[in-house]
Order: sequence, then structure tokens, then C-alpha cells
Amino acid sequence: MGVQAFAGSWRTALAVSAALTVAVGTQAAEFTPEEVTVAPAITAKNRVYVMDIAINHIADGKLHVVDGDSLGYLGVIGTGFIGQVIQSRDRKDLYVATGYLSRGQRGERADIVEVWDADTLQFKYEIPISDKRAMALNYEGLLALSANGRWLYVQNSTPATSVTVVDMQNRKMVGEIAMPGCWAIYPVQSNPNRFASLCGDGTIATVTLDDSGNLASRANSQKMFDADADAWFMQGEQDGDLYYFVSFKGNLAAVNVAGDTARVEGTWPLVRGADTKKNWRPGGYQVLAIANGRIYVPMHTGGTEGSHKNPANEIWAIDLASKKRVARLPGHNAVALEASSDGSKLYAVDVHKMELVVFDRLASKPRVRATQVGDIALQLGAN
Amino acid sequence: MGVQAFAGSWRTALAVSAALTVAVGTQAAEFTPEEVTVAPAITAKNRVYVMDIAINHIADGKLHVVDGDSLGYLGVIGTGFIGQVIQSRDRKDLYVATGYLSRGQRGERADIVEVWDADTLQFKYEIPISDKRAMALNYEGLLALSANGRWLYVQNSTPATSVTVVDMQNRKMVGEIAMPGCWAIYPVQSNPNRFASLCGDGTIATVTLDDSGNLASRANSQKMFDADADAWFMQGEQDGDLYYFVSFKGNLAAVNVAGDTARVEGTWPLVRGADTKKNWRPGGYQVLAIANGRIYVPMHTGGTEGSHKNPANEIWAIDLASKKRVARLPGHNAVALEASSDGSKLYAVDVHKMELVVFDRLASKPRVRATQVGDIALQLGAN
Amino acid sequence: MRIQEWIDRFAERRVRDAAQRTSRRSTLARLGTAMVGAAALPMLPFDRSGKAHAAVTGQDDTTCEYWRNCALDGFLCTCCGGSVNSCPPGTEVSKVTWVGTCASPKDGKNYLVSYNDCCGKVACGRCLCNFNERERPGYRMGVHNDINWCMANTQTMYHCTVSAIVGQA
Amino acid sequence: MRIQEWIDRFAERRVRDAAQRTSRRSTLARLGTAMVGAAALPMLPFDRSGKAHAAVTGQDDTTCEYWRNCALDGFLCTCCGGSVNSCPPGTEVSKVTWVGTCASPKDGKNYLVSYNDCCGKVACGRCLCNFNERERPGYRMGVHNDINWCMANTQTMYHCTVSAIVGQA
Repeated sequence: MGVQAFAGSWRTALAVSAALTVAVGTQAAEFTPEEVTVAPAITAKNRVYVMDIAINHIADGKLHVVDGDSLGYLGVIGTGFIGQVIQSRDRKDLYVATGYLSRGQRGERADIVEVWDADTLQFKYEIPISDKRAMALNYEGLLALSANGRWLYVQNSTPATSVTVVDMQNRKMVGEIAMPGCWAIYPVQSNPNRFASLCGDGTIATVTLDDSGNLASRANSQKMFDADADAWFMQGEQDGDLYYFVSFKGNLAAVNVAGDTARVEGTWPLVRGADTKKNWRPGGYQVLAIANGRIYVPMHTGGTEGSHKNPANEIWAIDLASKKRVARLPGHNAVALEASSDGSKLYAVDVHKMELVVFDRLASKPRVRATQVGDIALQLGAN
Repeated sequence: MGVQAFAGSWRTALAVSAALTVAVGTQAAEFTPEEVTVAPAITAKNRVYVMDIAINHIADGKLHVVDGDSLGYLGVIGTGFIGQVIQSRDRKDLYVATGYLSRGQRGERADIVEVWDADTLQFKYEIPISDKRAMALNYEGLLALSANGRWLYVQNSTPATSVTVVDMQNRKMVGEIAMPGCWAIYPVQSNPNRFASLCGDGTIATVTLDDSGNLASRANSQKMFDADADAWFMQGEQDGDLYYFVSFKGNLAAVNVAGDTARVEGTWPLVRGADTKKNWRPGGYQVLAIANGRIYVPMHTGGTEGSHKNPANEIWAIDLASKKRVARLPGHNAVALEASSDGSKLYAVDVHKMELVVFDRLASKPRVRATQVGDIALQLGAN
Repeated sequence: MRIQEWIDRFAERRVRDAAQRTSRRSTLARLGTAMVGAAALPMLPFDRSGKAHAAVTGQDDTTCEYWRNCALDGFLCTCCGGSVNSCPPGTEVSKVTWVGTCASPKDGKNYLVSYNDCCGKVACGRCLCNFNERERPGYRMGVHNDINWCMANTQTMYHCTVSAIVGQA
Repeated sequence: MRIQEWIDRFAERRVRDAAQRTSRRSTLARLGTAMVGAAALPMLPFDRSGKAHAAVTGQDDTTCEYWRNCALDGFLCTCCGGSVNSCPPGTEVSKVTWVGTCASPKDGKNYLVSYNDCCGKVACGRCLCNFNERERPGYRMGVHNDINWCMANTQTMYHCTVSAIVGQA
């Protein structure tokens, strides 16, 4: 090619910078120029991870990191084309399962798991995975980690459903488990090689891997719910080997997933007595959060078929021991709830204002603060 | 890898679709299902191309295509990471000069010229170009085409400035022309191997290529403007071998670029008499549009150093023959102006409402209509 | 055979379920509103003005309340250069779809609606709608709308969604 | 030699020009306002409420009116996890910059401000500002702000902009 340019490279540019500095130094010798640096690693104790699908620019999603105490914005990680995020077990890394097209809207698709440092927000490395990865809105159950942190499970859909197993110790994808008719991944706390999944026939599948990450066994529970009459939300809120699920009509279930097949340990309705008249129902995307023995649920009135993604008119707190409602918080149009790891705060997404809402001092009358963040956030995480 | 999935591929999915169609057909034999197709090629006579930098998702810019008559939305082309767009000379293709990073926010950079069909909005092919491509806001002069449609000129900045020459006949980049201190490309109508460029010392560079697209000669004009005292906006509005430029303080210049060196054919102030008291000045990004012998300029009051990107309080129409102002249109917060190719309409971007504003029937009292489009549009084109 | 098993579960159920539920349909209230424009807006069945509980019985196919949109989650192709059953220029039709069952305001009958995504172009960003009648989580994939249905195409980028009538329910 | 010629044009001029113009500076009105938030907002020196002509004399570095921002076009890093002279975590500092000359409200003196872009992360999308004092088109590249100054970095994605004091003018 007949390139006739002079060498306009970054070296030239650096030389320019140097020239500028010299000139400035000569002009004002008494002055000490500021240096431009990169901010140090994040040390905030309570961090909120706000997953932003950014649907108007769906190839360019973001994970916003916000200080749960000061509500200050701490940083961001781009999460690509409908990515999902989960923390490593030691909370030092963030795993992003996502994909990129070579030409933005077109071209070759590359699906990967990215590993980012949770404190410096620096990229560390990536692991190629199957491009069957489900490109779905942000839900916790679509990217899950075994209790020992070794197996990263990625939900697939082609639309046939399966789960990709990634070995995070050896940094490679090791297998794919067919999960016909089932969706989402619920790792078992007491067995790092086992996870559960909700199936459309109302059963729960329990899958056990061998130590290579391949399928060892699989069994389905008895029917637990009716996806037609009263479907379960797919969010399962974990408490050891228990997962709590809530149905569209507001029935809560505690499911033990430790054994070869899952079994229900108890169910009870959220809505009782006079409340039934106003048709209170749960609604949203991340509809359960446990803190200090209480489970929080975003509830709306006028519930009906199709209202299951409606934002909250109130957030209800249910005591898990007594199974009684113990608090009604203002709804703040919540569609996603998460508790801080120390249990002192409840985080919510106000989907009308697109604000992160923080409820402090949960026990007494809560102090509520909010900060605007992101385009469309439907999932929260807490460090 | 221990893949144990059944074959969940798109073939399966197609089979599902087939099964669904059969089932439906059996259920209701009298019913004819609708077929889902792709809309036919665009036939709208007057099309507006709205360049959207989408700065909050700057890797995901868009070219919106809007019907200038009905104001209906016709379609979109994604323009990647700070892309620039120009029409082919026959207006059948759209050339997009842009870049993509392999991992959205990081990874390998690939700069290309994409060719899209202007009627079907389908991608046709791409041509690799130098990654020195300037990643700048949308300005006409950053991507230009020779009068015969053969040479596509791409403005570079590293920040050293140069121009990449792409041979659109042979679909390859052929060279790079160093343009130190100069910016933007103004092709010469009467000489397809020649273009001009504005230089920071107030001169205009004239570059002539040989038939291979390499530099044949280069010459700079006498000083035409003072970039300190009264800089020229970089938009040059073309009228044959003439380009009109306007200065920050509102002085219009007609420059003939046909010869070995450019020469000014005339200058005159836009603001005269009583108007000078209110400090009317031009402002915006695409600040000149010619239609029916008139040149339109977005003007704001209270002009001062630094106000040169302010939106319009009024749009002034200047008769190019008499050099007199012949109309004052409402400003609509315009920062970009373009005329329809038939001269019957003036298009503007209202940057406060982010609307495309259409002024119909320019001669008499204009009918004004508007439609919301895009995130941040700073440049308009017309087919 | 596993593939056949899956087709059975998936395809037959979605038609059967849709048909079974239509009797309950007419008494249900419906939620949603149009969210036209380029600003980033939530993918939810309400606008920011507090308006809610609009019925999905409209006849203007460029609004969220258009009757066919009763289980549509996404950008309306009618606002993006397409039509109610055609994808905008330069995009391609998704090979797989989810389905809804919506009542026509004209004849009061229920129709099966196939929601095809249009694929291969940047997100349209206009007329974002979200209705969820009989929508279910991904364990009922055929009626799930929180996923990109361009997933089975070679070009997987999501652009907008059409709502074609494919049967009577 | 051409490289040297260009360095001369570019580097020396930007310092010289900036210094020459400071005497005119203090009498100039300044425009702009903070546009914080995630919604897509225009990169222009005014908000949508009609407010304009705010002076760039503020002392809150998380607002557009902060005095150092007199020629800044972009997202403030102070809103993105960084500070007035540090890039947010995980980004890198641009190797090249444009410059402004802004008057400090504290001592009334003029300072040369280096506007470094922070690079390698998605656009921050918060605190979009645009002031253009002594800004010029790309033929005066050293004072041009309509371009991505991550251009000379290996990682070219634009994230936000800092405003560091690098000299007295």
C-alpha cells in the first residue's frame, strides 16, 4: 500500500505530552502539576452489584458497582450481549458469562466466561464456553457456582435447555448436561457436585456430577407445583440446603435439595385474611431476599394472570420461623430485592425511577435512600 | 469434552415450529395463519439519515432512517464504535466507516468500511482499513467520497492527522496521505482525484492523488481564517467546486477548491445592524445547509467564546445571490441542519427534545413537524 | 428418542396449554402501556407517569395496548420499520418463537399469536412493551418471554418483535 | 523532519495558544449544566429544563459547573468511581490529551487543565458535560474535544474524562 504518512503513532503522541510538560515546567517552575492515576482498589464494605441489561443497546450491558453505605458509584464492568454475573466463593472475583459478536450486531459469536478482579475491577482472563448460552434477562439461577467454587454452571437454551459446566480450577469448559424441560440452576450447599433445577411438569430435577464434571446421576422429584394454575417464580432464595420459592399467587415453599431428589419441607401462603380481598401477589424479577431470619417479597395489589412482573406496592417481610408477616415496607416500585451480606440493609430496584433503593436499619422504621443507576436493572447482588 | 446433551440445535427448533404449525392446522382448518416476512425495500422518496452517536453506549451507535415526508421510522443500521456514514454517489449504498473491539469494551480492534444496501438495509460486504481512523463525533467532513465515487476518504487521528484512501471500485484500502495540522476532507467536484482540508494555521491544503490513489501533489493556500480570533466551523457546505464555511463569529466564506490551491471567492457577515447587539452567532455541529439558493444557519443569542456548540434560538436563511438574510425560522434548539435533495424541506435536530424537526414548504410560512429519534444525534443526511 | 421427547414436551404442550387456558382469558385484566422513544426505559408493563392497568384491547398496532401484544416483551416492529407480521428491512425472522393467546377486540375470539423476534440488527429501542398473560419461566420455554428468541438463528442480535396470528384458540 | 514539524505545530501551539488567551478569559460568560444519570442525554452545554448560561466557577467536582471543566466534553470521572485526577478502577489513563485554560474560583488564577480520557471500559454514562471555552475543530487537535482521546492507547474504549491541573497559565 502506498502509505505516505509520517509516523503518527502513540510514540509521537507521548513525545507531544513530554513537550507539553517541559513547556509548562519552564513557564511556572513553582507549580507542581497533578499526576493522573488510576483509582485504588475498592475497599467499600457493602457493595451492591446492579445488573443492567441496557436493552436499547443490548450488546452493551453493564454491571454497576455501588457503595451500599454511601450510595456512591464505585465503578463498572461491561457485560456484553446479555451477560450474567456471579461472585466467586471468596468474593474476590466476578465471573461474567457473556458473548460478543465480531461486528457488534452481526458476525461471529464468541461466548466466554470472563474473570474480573472484584476490587480493582480489572480483567483477569477468559474461558471459552459453548455458544448455546441462554441470552436471557438477568436472573440469579442462570449462572451458578458449586458450593466449593469449582463448578460454574451456565444455563443454555437453543431453545433446548442444558447446562454448561465450567471447571474454574482448571479454567476450562468440561461438559454439558442435558436438562430437557427444566430451567435454572440451584447448587446444593452440602454437595458441591450436585444441583437442582425447576421443571415445567412441576418437578425438580436433581443432577449429580462426577469429579470430572460429567453427569453421574439424575432424578426428578415428585410434582411440587402446577405451572398452569400457580407457577413458581424461578428465583430460588438459598439458605444452606434449603431453597425458598414463591408462586405467582403468593404461596411460599421451602425445598430441601440435599438428597437424591428434592423434597418440600413446608409451604404456606403469604396472603391471608383481609389481604386476600385486594389480590396481593408477588411480582418482579428477583422476588425473594433473606436477611436476619426474614424473607422479603415485593407485593402488588390487583394481582391477576400476567401481573407477575408488576412492581411492588409494598415489600412484605415474613418471619421464617413463625411464618408470619412481621413488616410491611413501602414498595418503591421494587422488582428486585437483595440483602446486604451483614443483613443490615435491604436493597431494591425501583423500576419506575430506575433507582437503587437502600433500606437501612431493617428492624425499626427504615431509613430509605436512593440513587439513580443504570438503564434497566432487574437483578442485584451484594458482596 | 464430556458433552451429554441431546442435539439441541436450530434444526430441533425448526422441527418444533413445524410441529406447532401442524397442530394449529389440525385444530382450525378454516384459518389461514399469517406468515412472518421481512419488510420490502424502502421506497420512500425523501429519506433522512439520522446519525446517533449513542454516547452512553458508545460502542453501539446507530443510523436511523426516517421518512422525511411521513416522519415514519423506516429502519436502522448499527454503526459500531463511533462510526461515520456517507452515501454512495448513486445513493444506492451506504458506506459506514467504523470499528469493533473483539470483546465490546476491550480486545482486538478491527476498523472497516461496511457497505450496506440503502433500500433493503442489508449488509453487503466490508473492507478492512487502518485503525488510525479518527473516533470523532459525527461530522460530514470525516468521511468523504470523490466526485466519481471511486475514492473513499477516511479521516485519521493518532492524534497525528492523515487520510486513509479506499478504492471502492476495487474494494481495498490503497493508501494513506499525511495531513499534518489539517482536518476534514472536502472533495473537489470537477477533479475526482483532488480534495481540500482545513489547517490550523488558517490555510487550506489541496491534495491531488494519482490514479492509484497515492499522493501526486499538495499545496497550501494563503491564510484564510484565524483559528484563534475567529475560527471556522469544520463543516463545509458543498455547491459544486465551492464550499461555504462559517466562522464562530458568523462570517460566511465561499471557497473555490478546484485549483491547485483553494481561494476565497467572497466573504460576508451573517450578523449586521441591530442584530449585532444581541451577539447572534452560529452554533452546533452541522451548521450549514443549502436549499434553493439559500443557506440556512442555526443561530443563538448571547454568543461568546465557547458558545459555538449552542443550539439555535433561530434558524436564519441567507440568500446566496444577494447575500441578504431573507427568513428567520424558529430555532427548535437545532444543532444540525440538512436540506432534502429536492429542496422542499429543511431537516433539523432539536437537541433538547432529541427530535428530528421537518420544516415543510420553505418559501412560505413553514409547517413544522417533529418526531423523536435516537439518543444523541448530531448529524443528518438526506438521500 | 430424546429429541422427539423434547419436541413433544415443548411443541405439543405450548399448543395444548394455550388452548386450555383460553376459557379463563376473557375475565382477566391486562396491564401495560406504550413506552415509545429512545431514552432507556424499563422493560415493564407500565410507564413512568404512573399509568397502569391499561387493557390489551387496542387496535393501533404501534401501541403496547394492541390486542396481539398480550404476552409480548420487547420492541414493537411496527415502530421499527416493520409491521405486525414483518420484520424491518435488513433483519431476519427468528426461527423459533414463543406463543401467546390473545382475544381480538373485533370478534371476541381468541387467537394463537406467534411472537417472532427479528434478528441481526442492533436493538431497535422504540416502543418497548411488556405484557405477560400466561407467560411462564423458562421451564415452560414455549411461553417464556424473558429470553432472546433469535437464539436459534445464525445472526443472534435482537432487534424487535412481531406478533403474527398463527391459529384460533 | 516531518515528525518534529508536527510536534512543533501541535505541542507548542497548544501551550502558546492557551497562554495567550488567558487575558481574555475572565470576561467570558460560560455555559453548561450537569446532566447526571443513565438516560441518554445530549452531549451539550445545557439541560432539558431550559436552564443555560451557568458559570463554570463551581467547586463541586461532581457537577458540570466545576471550574476545571471549562473545556471538558464527556463523562466526569468523579461520577464514575474515579476522582478529578484519577481514572475509575479497572480503566487506564489516556496517553494523549487535549487542554483547556480555566480560572480557579479560589485564587482567580488561570490554570492549564489536561483532559485525560480514561480508557478500556464501557462508557460510564454518568455526568455528561460539555463546555467549549477555546475549544477548536480538529485542525487544532490539542484543543479539540469532539474526539476520543483514548485513540493512542491499546485499549481505545472511552469511559470518562478527568481534569488535572498541569500548569499555571
